[in-house]
Amino acid sequence: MILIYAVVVLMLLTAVTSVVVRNTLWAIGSFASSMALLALLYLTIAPFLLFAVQLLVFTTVSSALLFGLLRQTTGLESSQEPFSREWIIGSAVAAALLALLVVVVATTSWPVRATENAAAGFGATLTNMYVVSLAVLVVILASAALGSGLLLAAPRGSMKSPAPRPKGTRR
Amino acid sequence: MNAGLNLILTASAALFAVGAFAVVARRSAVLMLIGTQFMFFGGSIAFVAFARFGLGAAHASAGAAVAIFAGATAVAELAVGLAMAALIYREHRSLAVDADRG
Amino acid sequence: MTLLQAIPTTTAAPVPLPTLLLSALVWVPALAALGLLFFPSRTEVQRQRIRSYSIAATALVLAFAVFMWYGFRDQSGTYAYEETRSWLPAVGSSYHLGADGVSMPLLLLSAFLFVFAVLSSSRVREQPKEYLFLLLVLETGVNGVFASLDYLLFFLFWQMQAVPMFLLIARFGGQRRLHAAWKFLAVDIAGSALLLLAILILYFKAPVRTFDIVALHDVVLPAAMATLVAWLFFIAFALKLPVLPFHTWFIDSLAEAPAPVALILGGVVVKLGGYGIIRVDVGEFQVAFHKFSGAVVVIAVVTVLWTAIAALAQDDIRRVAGYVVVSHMGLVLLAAASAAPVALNGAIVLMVADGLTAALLVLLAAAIVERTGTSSIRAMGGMAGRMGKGAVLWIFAALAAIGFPGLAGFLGQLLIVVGAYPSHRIATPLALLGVLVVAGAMILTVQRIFFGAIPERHGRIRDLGTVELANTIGLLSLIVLLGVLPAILMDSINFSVISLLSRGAG
Amino acid sequence: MRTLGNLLAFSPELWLLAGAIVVFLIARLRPGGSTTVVALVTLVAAFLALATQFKQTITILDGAFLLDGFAIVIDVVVLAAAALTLLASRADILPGDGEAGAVPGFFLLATMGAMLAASATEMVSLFLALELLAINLYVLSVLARRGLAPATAGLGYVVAGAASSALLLYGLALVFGLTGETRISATTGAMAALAPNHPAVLLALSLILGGFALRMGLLPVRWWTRGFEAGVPLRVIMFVQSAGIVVAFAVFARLAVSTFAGSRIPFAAVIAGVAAVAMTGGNLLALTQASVRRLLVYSTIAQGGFALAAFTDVKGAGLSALVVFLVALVLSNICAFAAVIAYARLVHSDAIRDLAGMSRSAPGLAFALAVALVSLIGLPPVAGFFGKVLVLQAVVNGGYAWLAVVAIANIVFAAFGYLRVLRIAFVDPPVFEVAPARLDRGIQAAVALASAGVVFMGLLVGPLYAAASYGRAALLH
Amino acid sequence: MTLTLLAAAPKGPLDTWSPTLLAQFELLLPLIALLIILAFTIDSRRVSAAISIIFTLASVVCALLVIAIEVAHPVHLERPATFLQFFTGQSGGASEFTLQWGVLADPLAATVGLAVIVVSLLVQVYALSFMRREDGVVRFFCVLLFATFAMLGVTLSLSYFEMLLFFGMVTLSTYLLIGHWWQREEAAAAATRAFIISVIGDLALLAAVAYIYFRFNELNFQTLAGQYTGGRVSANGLFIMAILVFIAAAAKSAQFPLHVWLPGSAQAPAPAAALIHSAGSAVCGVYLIARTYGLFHVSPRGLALLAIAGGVSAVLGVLWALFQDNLKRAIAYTTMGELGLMVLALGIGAYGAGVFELFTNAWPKALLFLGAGVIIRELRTERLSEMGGLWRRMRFTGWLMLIAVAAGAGIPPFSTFWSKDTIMSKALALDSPLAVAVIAAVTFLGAIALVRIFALVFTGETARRRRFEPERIRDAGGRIAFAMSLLAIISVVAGIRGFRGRTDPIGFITFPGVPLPNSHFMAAAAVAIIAVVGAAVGLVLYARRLPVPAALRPVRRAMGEGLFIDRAYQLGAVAVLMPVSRAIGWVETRIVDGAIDLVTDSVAFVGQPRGWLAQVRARQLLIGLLAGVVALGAVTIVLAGRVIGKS
Repeated sequence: MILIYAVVVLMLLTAVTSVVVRNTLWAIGSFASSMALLALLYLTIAPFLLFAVQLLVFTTVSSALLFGLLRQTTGLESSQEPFSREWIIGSAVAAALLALLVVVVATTSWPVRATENAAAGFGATLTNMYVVSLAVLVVILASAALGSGLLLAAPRGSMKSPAPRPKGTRR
Repeated sequence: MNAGLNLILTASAALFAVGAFAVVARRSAVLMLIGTQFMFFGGSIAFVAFARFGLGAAHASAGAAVAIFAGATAVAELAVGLAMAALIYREHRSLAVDADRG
Repeated sequence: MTLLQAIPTTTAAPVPLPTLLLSALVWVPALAALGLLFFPSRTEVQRQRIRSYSIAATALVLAFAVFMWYGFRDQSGTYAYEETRSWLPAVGSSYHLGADGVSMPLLLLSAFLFVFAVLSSSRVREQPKEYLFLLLVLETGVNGVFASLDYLLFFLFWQMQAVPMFLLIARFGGQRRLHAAWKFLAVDIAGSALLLLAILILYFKAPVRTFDIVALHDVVLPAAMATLVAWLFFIAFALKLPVLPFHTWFIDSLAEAPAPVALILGGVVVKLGGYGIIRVDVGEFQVAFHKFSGAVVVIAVVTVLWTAIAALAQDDIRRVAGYVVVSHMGLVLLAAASAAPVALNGAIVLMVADGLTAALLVLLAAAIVERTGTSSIRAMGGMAGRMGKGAVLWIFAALAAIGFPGLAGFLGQLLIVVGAYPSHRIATPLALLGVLVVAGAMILTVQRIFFGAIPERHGRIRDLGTVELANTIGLLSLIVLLGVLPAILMDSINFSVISLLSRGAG
Repeated sequence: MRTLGNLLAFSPELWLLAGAIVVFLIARLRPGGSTTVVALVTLVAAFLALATQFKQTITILDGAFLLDGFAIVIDVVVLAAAALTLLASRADILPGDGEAGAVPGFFLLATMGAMLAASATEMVSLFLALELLAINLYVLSVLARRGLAPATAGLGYVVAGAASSALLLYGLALVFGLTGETRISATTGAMAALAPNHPAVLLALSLILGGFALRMGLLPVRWWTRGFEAGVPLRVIMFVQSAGIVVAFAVFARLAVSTFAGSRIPFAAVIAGVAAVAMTGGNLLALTQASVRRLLVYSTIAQGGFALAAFTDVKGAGLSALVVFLVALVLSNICAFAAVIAYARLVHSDAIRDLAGMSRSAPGLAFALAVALVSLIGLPPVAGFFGKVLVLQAVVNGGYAWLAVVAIANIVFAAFGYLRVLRIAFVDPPVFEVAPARLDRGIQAAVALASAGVVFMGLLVGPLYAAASYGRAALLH
Repeated sequence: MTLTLLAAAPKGPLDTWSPTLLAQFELLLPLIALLIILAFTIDSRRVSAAISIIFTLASVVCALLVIAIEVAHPVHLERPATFLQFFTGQSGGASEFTLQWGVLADPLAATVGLAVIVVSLLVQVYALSFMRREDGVVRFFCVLLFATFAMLGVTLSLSYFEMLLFFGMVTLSTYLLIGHWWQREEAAAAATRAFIISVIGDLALLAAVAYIYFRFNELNFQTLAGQYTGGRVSANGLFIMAILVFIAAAAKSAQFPLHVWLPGSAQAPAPAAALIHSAGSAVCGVYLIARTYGLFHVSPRGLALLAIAGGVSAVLGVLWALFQDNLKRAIAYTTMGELGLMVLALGIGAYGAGVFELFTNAWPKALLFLGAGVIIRELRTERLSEMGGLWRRMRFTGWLMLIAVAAGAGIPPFSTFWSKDTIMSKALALDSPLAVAVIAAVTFLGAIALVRIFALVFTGETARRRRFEPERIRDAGGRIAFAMSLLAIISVVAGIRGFRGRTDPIGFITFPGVPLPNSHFMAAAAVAIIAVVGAAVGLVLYARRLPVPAALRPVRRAMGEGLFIDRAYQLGAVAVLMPVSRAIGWVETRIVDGAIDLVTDSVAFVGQPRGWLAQVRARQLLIGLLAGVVALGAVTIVLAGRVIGKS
């Protein structure tokens, strides 16, 4: 239990730092660390496979993507100083959301099944019920990759939005 | 009432809210996307928690499956979004969403 | 004067009449409009061809109408020329047309007036094709409203006449045409919305899912609901009528629209409101309508007096005509409120007569404005010396407008007074007062426009031309004919009115 | 395992996938190849494949997917929308767009996602199908047109879409937590057992509504920056505003029927409130627009509110009304967008004031636009009227007369906005000397088909209503 | 004399001819002439005048035949010849409301019709020469014919409805006659005023028709005559009907306070004025009362109303006539006096006498106006103060005017003497001193007024004015002289009463239930003396133009202005109605339109393109999304807790 507490708290802390810190590099770093902590959390409460996937795939891939973006772009000191208007509004909205969720989620007495779980194996489920979903997931990832690839493959300079001479001449 | 369940649910809510904050308050595309990631994972944590402690134990694997799928889609969206961000950066030398006042 | 004694004892089975006539009456203009699209309109000759083509189309409609009229005279109170075709079975709406003594005179009126409108449209120079197209579509819409016995169809045609009217005003009107057109549209949209709301409430509250007027008549709604629906219908139609304080759209539109369009607007379109009130409120919701007929009477009398007085000091000749029309429609409303057979006879006669009179006034006003270049009465005077024919015709128009004995309006007003007096002892004399003020206003216009010394700047205006004379004298002869031989109209109206009332009461 | 054999039920989706792959290959190997035709052929093939499954109900994988009548009806609508979009799309390709040969492929993938979502009956598959649709739309919104504006708009769209996906996910999680079921149809019993004011259920409903808001078109995405050439291409918006909306409502219909309508919470009241707000706000926004594109997109908010209002009578005739309304909405939107695309190609602007003189320079397009707008207002006899009438009927039967009044008021209110457009198009003197240019045949076909559909769906509303009630029956089984 | 002759013939065509048919001819001939002139658009004044005169002559013959038949036969109720129906019977409307036109030929109609048509004929003959230098002569004759037709229609009308119809036509004809010289502003204004006042009367008659029909379900005079007493209507109801009918009559024949159009009618050309005042719209009001006398007869209050109104109008009329400076206006006010006298007579129950007064008064009145026309034409002024001394220059006209004055003043043995005598005797029979006093006063003052006119015009010296030389004055001659002398002859003999019975006009025009006044000598003597004395006083007073003492100036002015009642009306119209109308116009343009424009403009304003709304940026979108979700969740949870938690 203590472990869970610690992990949760750490995860939240890293998450907060990642969203408030000004330097994007630090932000990404703390994001990755919070992902890792999330993996740890999964390890405590979920099948091992999830932990592995989370730790190995998601954390690394997303961090890699972010760093890849960083490599393309330079000078990432966020021009946005803290406690600007957006910050205030955003924190207000987030606080409201947090309050609502926490109040509901924490006060609700969630129904609990008496007997401990005798569920089918995780992999079995994945290959039985979620096989189509897996296929769809593959398609999703493929189209995402293809799409981003096509996007980035665009030649520079073609960004100027083309404005051909109007046929219609204004009276 | 289950302490562990509610604790983790609270955590997921907090993560969700943190992500929301990032999405709303930060101007940089990277941070916004990170925020969406957090929101996604908040959702998946909730799923997992329910699958572990709650009624969902009927198919505990469902939660994990959701977690995996959600994470994967999150990564996919992250990829697309980052590609766009890069695209914008080429032109605009900034990662701000709503950069141009159109 | 009770109803029962008035119900014809022998209701002879209607003679089987050739069907499709009514559809022809409704759709021939639209088809002609479609055909119009294939005419070129570059040279003046082609434009002339277009005009004569549309004249032929409207004349054809008029021929149909007159033919139907003669076939119609034998009919007792049932619907004649009835047509029922399945249209939208899903929502329970059918293509149901029919004419009775309430709608037939108005159909005849619109057929006549559209002929006059097209005849007098030669002044419209730019884009005569679009103009005549819209005019023909307008005729389809108007005739359709008069002929349809299905609420959905009714609403459809209601829209169909509103849109072309808006476009006609907005595209071919005077200087402030857009302002007028927008006001027209605003009021029309509001009215249509209420109309649609009423129809939908009726449709949803009725146990049978149908839009058919005849079928829905037998449906008994809860009293409150019936009252609500009757109110909605009444407001929707009253906006069109128009009543106080929503009549200004009409005044503006009449002043801004080109003469033929104004002719149709004042002659036919306004009558749609009166027709709707008589057909729907009096005919279908008589009991519910009777509950608030007091309020209706108040509205009617206020409208009559207000507009009559407003006409007195009005300086714009076309607006004077508009006020007179509104005041007459107030009388019609009074007649509708007192659901007495005689009064309703009078209301219908008055609507027809006022349609002809409004047309005459509008045409003459347009001629005068065109000659003097101003619509301000103050700037005129002594015209009788220059346009004697115009003066005589205007005097006749004024007399017809004030319901002068021997002219069309007189019998209508007389019957309304005779019929409405028993149920509204105070309102009717007040309405008479309004008639008096209207008389004063009209006769003042005669004095101000035609009598006295002529300003020298109007020294060389010319008298009415041949076309104008033909139109106005044609209208005038109709007015006189109706004034001295109303029997041709009354015989057919009376049965239908009585059966309408008896159905409404039952 | 036992239902794995039913995977053949996915033949339309597989056709679409194959077509997409072919399109991508062509785009890669032979740039400039007419991939649109391939995509259209694929759509036809998919439709035929779907036609073989009419009037069937196929359960797949323990109910992860369910191809029932409702799904089939929605699929047909989606396919039709995609086909019309692709037909119209060629005219929307500007010279500067570069070779967008791959774009139809993404259209096909998006269509596939839409069809999957229409038949998904389990949370995970539902979520994934929606994500497939969403991701492809993200890509499309930026890929279809080069430019900074589409990129920024697309990024905003991505972030918003991801956020709403997360909301949906969280809402689903709560439902899962309350019922322990991921099969939507299985949640009914557990939900019905909960208290009528159970906070978690209400929160879940709110979250799910929020997650669908964007996809239902209840939220205005900022698709555009300046001008007509710069923004996200109209064909993408057209697809989002037609197929995307239909699918979103279809999925929500499944959730509503099985999960919320069964529970004891005041579902209809919540829906009614949201619907009223959406109608009014949407019209308010729509009236303030200066370009037809924005007018249409914003007015779709109000239309979405109408569609949502149909849920107040979800157990009754509401769903069939919803289907009819959605069909009318799709056709009208496509008709309007196609007309705008075509005319914008002539005058290179889609500002409302630049529509002046449209009736003279392009009477056909003007007529189509008029038909579409009239249908969007909801005037007889075109399809929109009956959609609105049926929705109002549902609302009245559901006992929300005040909502019906609000709806009528909104109809009137919207009429002003639309009629302003029509006035400019038909009344005002032209501002352009439009050189009579030959329009692309595809978009002509699209406009013609869409306007004909709008008109005939109005005149022949009977069969449509029959199909709709078939779908409704399948959904309520 | 003619009456006696015709009565003497024992058997003849008169027995077989239908008076109704002849009456229809009498009615329609002027109309036919009018239609001929209009149809062939004859613009030669001579041809049109010839046509109209010929047809009128034929009509006169018909009128004579009708009256002869009526004399030869006892009063008979002949089936009304219906020659036009509004509701035919077979429409089912018959049971509702049947209206028909027809003619009703009875002694009353025959007598008045004779007066109308003869005066019209003579006026036309006069006008043929008089209007020679005017333009619009054809129009004038057309209007004359129309007026004749309308007036005959009134006299021969069969039912209230038909009466209403022809009342309207009379209104129109009066309007056109007065407004004949439309170039003159004052003529146009006078015409408008006459029209409006008459329309008041017509509308009152319309209301009367509505009410009477509502009560009796019947509009025919003869059928109704027996039903008034049937007790179907309360006394109040009858009184209301009487009031309405009286208003109609008063508006036509200038009873106080609806008299204001009468002096204005002096703006009409002399022949037109002659027709209006002697046999035109001025008398058709009295005729209406006589025709509907049964209504008043059964309601004493109605009779009282008649008596009072008539007396007041009579006294005021003659009083005002004394102070007019305008020749025609002076004559017009004397007409008002006479009309008041007639109404008074009808009010006190002297039925035949009232109608007889109407008959006898017609001729001198016409003659006065025709003579005034000649005088004005020669002197080229209408102001009495500028006249005088014409006796030497216009001897013939002078004689005629003298006859007219005498006949009008009631000096025996001229025409109105006999009628006044009968009225007086009725008053004496009633022995109501008030009535006697009023009649005496009216006779006296009327004599003074008429003689004043004669004296001011013919005695003394002709006033010298610039560009006017009295030497050029020519006496009347030719057709004018012919017409005037014919009128003079008639006005001498018109009052002659034959033997008792139907040849006695008073016995001829009877109303069932009204006893014939047997005129006794005292009345005759009184009237004669009063008239003669009045004439003498007038001659003494005005032959030597006595200067008006300063004290009386304001009185004179007030009287000359008709006690400013006319002014008051105009003030009421101009100062009240017009501002109200303008206010209404203001309200409409400012407030009503303002409201409607507010709606449309607000919609348009809402519809204005707005950047900040059009450009929803991603952040705002996200804020909206999340905040919306939060709000929705919170609201629903709270509300659900509230509502459902309670229940």
